Amino acid sequence: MEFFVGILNYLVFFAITAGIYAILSLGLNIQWGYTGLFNIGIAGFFAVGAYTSALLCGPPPGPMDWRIIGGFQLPFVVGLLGAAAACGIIALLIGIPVLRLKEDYLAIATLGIAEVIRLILKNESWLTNSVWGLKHIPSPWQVPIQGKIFAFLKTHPLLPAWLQSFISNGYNWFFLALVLLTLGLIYWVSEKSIRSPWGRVLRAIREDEVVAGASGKNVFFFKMQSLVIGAMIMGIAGGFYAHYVKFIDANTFEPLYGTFLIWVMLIAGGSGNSKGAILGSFVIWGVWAGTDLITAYLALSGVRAASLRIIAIGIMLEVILLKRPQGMLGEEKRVSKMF
Amino acid sequence: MTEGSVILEIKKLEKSFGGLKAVDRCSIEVKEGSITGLMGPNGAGKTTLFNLITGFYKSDKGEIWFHEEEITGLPVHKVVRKGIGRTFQIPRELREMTVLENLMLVPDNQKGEYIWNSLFRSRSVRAQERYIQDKALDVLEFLELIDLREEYAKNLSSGQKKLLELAKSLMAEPKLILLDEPGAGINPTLMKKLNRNIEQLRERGKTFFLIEHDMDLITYLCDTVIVMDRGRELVQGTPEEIKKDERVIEAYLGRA
Amino acid sequence: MSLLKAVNIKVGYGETEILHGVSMEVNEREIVCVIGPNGAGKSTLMKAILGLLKPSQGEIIFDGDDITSLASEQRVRRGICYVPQSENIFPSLTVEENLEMGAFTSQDDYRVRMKEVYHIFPDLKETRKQKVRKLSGGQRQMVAIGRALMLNPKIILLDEPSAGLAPRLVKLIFDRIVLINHSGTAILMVEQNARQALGLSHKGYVLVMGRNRFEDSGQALLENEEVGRLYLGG
Amino acid sequence: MSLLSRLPQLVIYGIISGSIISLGAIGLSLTYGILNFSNFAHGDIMALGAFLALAFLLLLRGLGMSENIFYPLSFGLPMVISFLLAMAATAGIAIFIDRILYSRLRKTGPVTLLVAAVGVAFFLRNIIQFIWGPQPQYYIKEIQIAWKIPFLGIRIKPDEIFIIIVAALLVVFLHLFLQKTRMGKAMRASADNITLARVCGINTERVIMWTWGIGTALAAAGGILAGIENKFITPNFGWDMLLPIFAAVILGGVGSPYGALLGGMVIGLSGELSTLFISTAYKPAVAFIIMVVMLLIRPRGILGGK
Repeated sequence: MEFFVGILNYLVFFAITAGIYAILSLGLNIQWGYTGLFNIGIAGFFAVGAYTSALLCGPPPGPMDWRIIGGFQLPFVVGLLGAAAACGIIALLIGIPVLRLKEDYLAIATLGIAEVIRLILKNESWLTNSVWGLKHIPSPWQVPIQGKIFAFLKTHPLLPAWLQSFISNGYNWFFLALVLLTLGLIYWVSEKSIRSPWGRVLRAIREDEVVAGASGKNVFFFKMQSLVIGAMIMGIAGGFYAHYVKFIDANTFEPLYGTFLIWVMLIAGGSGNSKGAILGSFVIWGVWAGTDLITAYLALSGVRAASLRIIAIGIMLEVILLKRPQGMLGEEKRVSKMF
Repeated sequence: MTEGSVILEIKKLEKSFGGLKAVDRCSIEVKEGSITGLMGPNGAGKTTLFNLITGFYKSDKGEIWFHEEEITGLPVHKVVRKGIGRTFQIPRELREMTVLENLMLVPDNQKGEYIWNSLFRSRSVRAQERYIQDKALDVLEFLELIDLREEYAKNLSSGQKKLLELAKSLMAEPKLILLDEPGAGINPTLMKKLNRNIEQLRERGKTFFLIEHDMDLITYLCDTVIVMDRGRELVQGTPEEIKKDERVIEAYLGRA
Repeated sequence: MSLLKAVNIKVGYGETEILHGVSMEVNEREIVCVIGPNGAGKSTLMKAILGLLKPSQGEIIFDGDDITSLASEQRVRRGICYVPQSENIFPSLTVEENLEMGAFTSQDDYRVRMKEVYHIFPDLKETRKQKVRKLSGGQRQMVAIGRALMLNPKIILLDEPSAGLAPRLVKLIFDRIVLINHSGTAILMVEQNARQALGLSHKGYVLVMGRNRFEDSGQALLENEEVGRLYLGG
Repeated sequence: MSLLSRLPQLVIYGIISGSIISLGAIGLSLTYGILNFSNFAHGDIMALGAFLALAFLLLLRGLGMSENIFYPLSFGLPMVISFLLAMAATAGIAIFIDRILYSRLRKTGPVTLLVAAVGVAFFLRNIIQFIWGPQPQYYIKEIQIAWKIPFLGIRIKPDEIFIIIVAALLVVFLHLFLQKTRMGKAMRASADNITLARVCGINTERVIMWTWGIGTALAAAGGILAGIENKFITPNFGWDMLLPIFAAVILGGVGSPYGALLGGMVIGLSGELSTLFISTAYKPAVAFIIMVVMLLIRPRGILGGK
């Protein structure tokens, strides 16, 4: 029974991470799947979301900290909104110079902004605490939930050990619920919007900007909306991540975890399809976690093991592009469906 | 229909491409409610003129007036909103979208194009969508594309794509429709239907300005024909007059 | 003697058939001109002869051999060269380099041939070190034709060589075409500028809606009243 | 030290890093010109070159090749041979990747190629990391003493002079290749108009192979020179180069190799000169800001291009 609980606890941990990735994938799906915007700076938005929320909700700087700003101890929801807003503003600023140009330019501009963000995280210690990172980021309602309710239940003598162990992990269940609720909400937004005339314009732009323009649509404006909304969603994912892991620093948001995996998830699941984006996230995160077992079996060092896993995932991406470019689910044939 | 009032006026328009004057001090008027044909030999500047009117190209000099309002230099989407629709000579379909979606994209001022409305005011958006879909289905029915409504546009044959292009121009409900060789690649039966449709739309107050080479089609449809040569208007008149005009034959055959 | 022969060619793009069975013939050392209203399929005929489009029916005979199934490069090597109507030069290369590209598949020393081309187009010799991007429309057209001449072809296909040129330059280009012909190359050209083109052609074809309509000597076609009317679909 | 007195020294550093960036940017520009495709793996190709050189160097040392250095340079014959072998091997690998991957995706459309290139970038970086691990690797560990040049007040190491000369030589070779050889001219012709190139009987698939080969060999050279300059190489080096080389290409005008050279120099110089005013840590950001400004005012770049 305890073994079973252990697995269950692992699954919760797995689902939380995969759920956060699924939110990121949905953000990318709006940009790439719906509109054809090539964003390879996802890590930057992910990081900005995490830091913004952490600074808004986290504790004030301690005596050992370099930073002199932040720690407003605001509610979690405010943190998420702030994360979304910060990412939206950055997306807007990148969009202005490059959204009128060919898609490659957006790609390189997003890459550039991600790099600049990484430099700021590393160097601006007054804001980001530099390499020491931000610590003690509070998980939402952890104190009341874990501290009172579970503390009472888990030591209750009538409960068997496995149940106590199960309950001691109870807060994660609550966090998972929060993640899934948000994921569901964002799923609802992206599904509803892609089936609406708004989404139709985005897809038209993806297919042929000239035609969309000739139909009287303001292509630049729609691309901007897509870029900004996608970025805001990525920011929200960043917020969740920060509040889940409680500690973030500049190295948390490497291009690999922040950008590459998400691309693979979306392509594998089926870009242009929200269900595909979510499915892809869970499957690829599963593959990622699964390869961990293999590299552990091979007894490789941490970095080597990670490299081997990325090599495998990279080959997988190329094979998908060659053999099944539409991904597992692919786009639905007729997307516009309001009724 | 106000006989004689000018809907589109082009004044001394100029456009060069690397030293080559594609449109050269071109002045043209299109009367409201007319079906005006635009002819001319290859390289006369017809398609360039269309691209200038619709904002795809920016003119070097000159003015374009639509409904007594200057539209020179407006971006494409604003020109469309003023009420000028166009078709492309070579069809440009939205490949990975269905035929129906291709059409439903076109109407302007859709409430659901604002994301806020499509998320939170779905009732009114839905009503409008239903209206637009009915309209699109009508157009498809008319052009005999109805069976293909759920097909990807990329899977259509080239003749069907040409029809789709026409269907899209019908969806836009513009006041002035520019058709770039509507007749090319369409079978005669459909062509007749198309003619009838254009006539009907004209009776409802639409104006047509079309590039066409098929003289039969022009004779049948157009009340006025403008012949362009070397970037400007050469002759204007009824189809009968044009056919007899020596200058036109000269332009087509080249000077001796 | 017959050099190039197209027999009952049917060809089109995708499902749209443009030529519904066109036949034509060019003899050695002849200038043949194909005219007709827009959309008659003149350029399509050129592309079919060069092999850029595959005919669904009919055959193309060159120098006694059936070349219908050969690839374009093989046709080029046998001596059919083609000057497209637009985008027929390499703008960022110099005149000389453009000509060299024309001789890319040739094993011989291209400089010998280049001299002959400069002999036909002396203006090109003066601008040989200039980038073609900087040349005028007429000069560009000369570069394009010169490039095609570099392989010393038996026949050269010209798609509207006078399109977009000022009248003075049109005359110049046509003069040069005659000169090329005098040096022994057969010419098949599609022209909008029918009067001038027919005036120098040995033979002309009038194509209408993808079918042969008239075939006669250039002069006879010029004098044919009906040809003019045909252009206007009358 | 006053700002002004540091200037000559920074210009030297700028030229060195400009040389390295240019070699990467030229290759990127060449492949873009013909394939119309931004190769996001190009930075990692540079790193691949640098590590292949290391592999060859270790191999030659292992075979017992003597390390007699070319005084005053800090390295000897094994390094030079490794340099050339690594350029060739990088080109070979790039052509191989094109055959098995890119060439099959070309008809699918340009955006799929972009995604594929991002995949290749991560793939290459992690192959390197898997073999060598994340720690810095060294070609030569000895520290070289810089020469002081009187009057100008600058210091320059003999290796750095070597870097500038080699980069300049490679650029001259490339120039001669593009201008004088048949294949070079065919490459330029294909970049202009690939359909017309086919009509001329040019085998454009061969041209594409040559373009990959030359572009990536130059990238490899850039990577190795960077390794000589920095004294060490890391698997992440390619990623760090990506932004400067793209900025250089955009600055010079996409598709123009000469523009890329110019752009590379500008990016290199401005990166170094920026340290007069802002923290060294933000050097990479300078390239990005120059690029964004360029996109705002003149998206076609200094030398036009496509």
